[in-house]
Amino acid sequence: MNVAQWLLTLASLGLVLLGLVLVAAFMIYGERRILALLQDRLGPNRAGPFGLLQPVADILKLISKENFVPPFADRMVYTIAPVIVPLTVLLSFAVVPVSEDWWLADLNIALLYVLALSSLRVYGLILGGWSSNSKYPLLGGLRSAAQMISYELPMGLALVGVVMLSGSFSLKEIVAAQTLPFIVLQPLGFIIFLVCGIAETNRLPFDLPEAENELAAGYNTEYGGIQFAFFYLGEYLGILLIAALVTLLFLGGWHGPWLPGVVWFALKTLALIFLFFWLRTSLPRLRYDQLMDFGWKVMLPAALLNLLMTAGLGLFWMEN
Amino acid sequence: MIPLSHSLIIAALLFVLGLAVVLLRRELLFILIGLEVMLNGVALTAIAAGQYWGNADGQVLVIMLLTVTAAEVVVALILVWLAFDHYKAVRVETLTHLRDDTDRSTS
Amino acid sequence: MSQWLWLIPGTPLLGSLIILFLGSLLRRKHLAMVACCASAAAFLVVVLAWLTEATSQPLQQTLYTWVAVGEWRPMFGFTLDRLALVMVSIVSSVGLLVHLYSVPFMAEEADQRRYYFFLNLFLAGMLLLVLADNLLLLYLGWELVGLCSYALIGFWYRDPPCSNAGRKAFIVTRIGDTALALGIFLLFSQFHELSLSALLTNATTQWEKGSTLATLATLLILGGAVGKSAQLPLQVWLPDAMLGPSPVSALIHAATMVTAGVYLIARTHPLFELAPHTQWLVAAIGALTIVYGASAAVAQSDFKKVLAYSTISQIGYMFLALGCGAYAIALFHLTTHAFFKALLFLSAGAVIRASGDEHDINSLGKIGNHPSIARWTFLIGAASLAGVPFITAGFYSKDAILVTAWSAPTGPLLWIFAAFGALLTAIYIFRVYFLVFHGSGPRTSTISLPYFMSLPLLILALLSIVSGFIELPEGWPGPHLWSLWLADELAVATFPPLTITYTLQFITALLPLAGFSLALWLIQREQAYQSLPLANFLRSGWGFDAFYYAMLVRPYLALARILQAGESKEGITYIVVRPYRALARGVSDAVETLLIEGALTRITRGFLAFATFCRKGVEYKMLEAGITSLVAALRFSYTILSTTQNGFLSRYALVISTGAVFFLGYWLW
Amino acid sequence: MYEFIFYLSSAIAVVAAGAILVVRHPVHAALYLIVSLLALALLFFLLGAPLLAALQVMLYAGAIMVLFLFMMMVMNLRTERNLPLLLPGNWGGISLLALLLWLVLLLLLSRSSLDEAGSITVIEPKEVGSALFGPYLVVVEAAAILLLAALVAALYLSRKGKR
Repeated sequence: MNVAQWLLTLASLGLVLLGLVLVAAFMIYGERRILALLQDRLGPNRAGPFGLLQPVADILKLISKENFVPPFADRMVYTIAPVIVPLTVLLSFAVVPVSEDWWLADLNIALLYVLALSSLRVYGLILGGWSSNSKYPLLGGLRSAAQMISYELPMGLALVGVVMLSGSFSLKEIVAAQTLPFIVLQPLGFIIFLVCGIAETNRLPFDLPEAENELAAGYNTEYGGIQFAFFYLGEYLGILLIAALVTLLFLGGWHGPWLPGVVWFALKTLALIFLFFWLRTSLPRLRYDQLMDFGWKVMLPAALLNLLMTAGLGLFWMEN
Repeated sequence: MIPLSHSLIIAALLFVLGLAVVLLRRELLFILIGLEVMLNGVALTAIAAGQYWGNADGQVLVIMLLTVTAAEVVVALILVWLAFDHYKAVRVETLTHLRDDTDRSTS
Repeated sequence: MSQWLWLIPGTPLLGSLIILFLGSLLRRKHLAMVACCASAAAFLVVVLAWLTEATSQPLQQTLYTWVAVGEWRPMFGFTLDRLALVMVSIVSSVGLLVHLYSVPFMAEEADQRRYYFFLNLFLAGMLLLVLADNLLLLYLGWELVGLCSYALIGFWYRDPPCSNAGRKAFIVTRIGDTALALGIFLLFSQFHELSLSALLTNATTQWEKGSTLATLATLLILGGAVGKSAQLPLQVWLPDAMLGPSPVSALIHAATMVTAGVYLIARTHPLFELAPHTQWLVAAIGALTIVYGASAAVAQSDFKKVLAYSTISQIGYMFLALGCGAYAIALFHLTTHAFFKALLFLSAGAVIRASGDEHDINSLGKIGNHPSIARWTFLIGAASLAGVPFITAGFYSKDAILVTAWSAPTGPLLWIFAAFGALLTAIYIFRVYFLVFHGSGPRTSTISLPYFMSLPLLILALLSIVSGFIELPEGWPGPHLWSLWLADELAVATFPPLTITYTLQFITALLPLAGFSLALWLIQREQAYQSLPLANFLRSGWGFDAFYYAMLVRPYLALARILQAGESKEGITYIVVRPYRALARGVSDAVETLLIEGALTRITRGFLAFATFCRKGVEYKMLEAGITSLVAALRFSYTILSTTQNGFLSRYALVISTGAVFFLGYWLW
Repeated sequence: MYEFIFYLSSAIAVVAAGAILVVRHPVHAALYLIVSLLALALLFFLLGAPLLAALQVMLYAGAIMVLFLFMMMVMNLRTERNLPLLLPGNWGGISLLALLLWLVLLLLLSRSSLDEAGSITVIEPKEVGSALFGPYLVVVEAAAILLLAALVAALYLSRKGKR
């Protein structure tokens, strides 16, 4: 590789990063508008036309705030923790192909890579909660640890069905294998993955780690300014990632008639993001024990059942 | 490319450092963490050797190592927690309850 | 057929697994139904085996390689030859009947799930034991039945005697099991093979007759058989095992598990033929046990214990036959005994249950309110056990054993033992019958048994009579189906010349009648002779329990106590000082009494002074110093050694790592 | 480039492992262990074991270490008194470690056959899978039993009050 190629790669990486951050920022705006719409009110509409400059205003506000570290906090860990969340998610996007031609890296273990990074994301919440050295953040961190472990397992198991059908860990090949979207062949796997994905991103009805009315703001109670922005950014990037993954794994990715692949991909992802927002307005929060019970006693057996059925049917199909 | 001996030296360093933690630190949690470091050294050895011979045996060994570690960590952590709950301490000096007390029987 | 062999132990196992895992979903009734269906399925498969080619040639099925260790690959395989077919038929048929009987018998119990689980598991284990084609698998079944026996003896484990009885059975049979395990190890170390057929062929070709290894191996196997079959000297567990439910006693402790030892010896009989000394020992143990069990049974007052001692004694007959090389006849007696002893136990269970769990035969007679079917079936069983001539199965099998014992080495002696046992057998069983069923109680025959209880009794009663007719005594016209059929696999027994045979048969036929009349004579004087010291001795099972307690348990406890006293001075006092003091006192007392009346008063006084010096001086000065230094030495070594046990985790880790590093260094050099 | 990343990540792994020896707080030790694990995962990837690299992150860092942190948070430990490592009681351990390291290095450096640098063959997840469920099937079963046993043990031990 010569210098020009290096520069090109770096530039495209920078572009993608910037694009992702912008998408996340506008997701926040979109969520606020959609929530308002569903609740029959207006939402942010002052900054710019239709309030479109609201995200810019938000970012400026958060950057300009003081970056305060509480004296009782574990300084090093407290500073590192918020970075972990967006970092792991952004790294995951490296292997997410947007269309047949648009991708950054085609790793042959892409799915494992994504799972591995998503299991690292929890450290941001745990360490943020712990290092604040205060009551509610600690509880939030504990909850997120327990929740992550409980929902990661069925999530991974639900993916095994997809891997079995496509015979590859590479996201590109998985999409290529979907002449028929896997949601048809793996309805149970789809549901499990979606539910666990919502739980992984700590969205309602699974947002126990930051449950406002029990734990103040959960793990990020003590955080403010740019560090808080990082947590926020991580959360919305996480939604984006899960939506993109569901699209790729179950909804046939960029496959679709007439329109170019990128558009299909974007449409499907946006629809899923809308689903996330919709759920937030519609569902109440689970109780903590219900959450754990649901994870271990419903999702895990269902995922195992899905695995067993897929393997059995696959074997049957292969032999005949 | 990397000679096998370099991987093995790194593994040996990890193992010895882990053993150092086990032998020199006095907190149960540190000892557990030291054990993990030792296991990592072993895992690196297995992987390096497996790749050297070009077969999957080394990786299989490491997968088993992961399983054993998971089982060990779960049980060990609960035991540490119970010890902490009972003695309010996790330092090994205080956890010598099973020692036969020399002074008791000489009276 | 051979690909369905696994179903025979498989169906009860499946039943037990269903009960274990799905039992909480089932009702009580359905638990019993599952268990019965499982055993009925096993029985059906056995019947199918009879109907197909199993009778003509051995069937073989290998399921899979159990474990693979280098060259050695023991298979999970079954063999169904004629010997196994006989055993399998007995086990599955009696098992099925006992399952049916259990349905009403256990209906009121709380813990039926556990009961049926273990009962089905037992059946699976026993069938596995019988069908196993290698010793490893056989040992698996062997241990499985031991476990189930333990669990079922202690079924009412909240009652301390019951759980203790279970524990005792487990520990005592463990002694035998250990011997058997050692025997298996020995055979494996010699032949690197555990498959029964290969093992026996190898042994017969490589070992010469009477070689030390053969004797040792057979002795170890005999040890296992003696433990499982409750023969002398490991018989102590069986009488206590009667605290379990009666169906369990009938199935496990009369018909099947206790005969596993007989089966084992019959299965490995080529080995025993290589070791004549062991074979003689088998016969001797059998003969002694016959008399032991029968004599102890005469004095028992517990209904079921009479039957337990009777089982011990009857298995003695089988051992006697095995020892005389008459394997087929041993198996014949095993079969008839399985039927009539199961019948006796089940009838006894019905009587005991009807009288409100009363075990004492005297009280049972006074209550006198017994189901009439149980009475008649008990009588049939008793007649068969006593060997009432011509009409009962017990007569034919026992007669054959008695006759064939005569022609063995030291045969007449063995015969005397066996004949005496036969006489005692008739005495004790008719004594029980008269005491229980013709006691002084008011007699109303209103109690009727449930269908499920009476049907097994009737079937077993029928079998107790007709199963003898397939093998008429030697020298009689009529069928000899049994020994001819088994002749291929088990050697044919040798019989004495015909004249002697007829004489012996005549005597054998007379013995039960004599016993019957003696029993009638005895029960008139029940009170008087039950208070004799001899009766007490017999009632305690010849004092074996007390003997073992004194010889094994108490020294063990004393040792534990001494060790508990530990390194302290008191402990040393306990071990050294007290015996010394007793000795010194004894010596000085003896000196005193010897010399005080003599004329040599002065010398006496001198001796006395010396004796006092011995007592006082040595004891309190020298001994004190000796003990103190001993204690000091012990304490010193203790202090040194106890630093290795300081409970300090890091230190332990250090020691372990030091060892590892040492070995690494050693290996590098 | 390849060698640079390899030696860099191995240096990180070793330094992080060394840091565990001296840090005061258990949570920091666990964090250093996680760093070491991640560096090691990279080493695995570079050595041609992508599956193990992913599993190392997913299982070790993502599950086992989360458990560690979870328990530490439940116990809510205070910072321990930091004892100096060069105590008289530790000399035995230190000399033993030195001896061990010396022996191992002696062993490794004396075998010249280990110094050959072969090319890296990437072993795909598929091959590992067929090895696991082929010749090593019994080991998989044993591991399953072990996990079951650990599960039962954990359930039993964590039943507070009922014991």
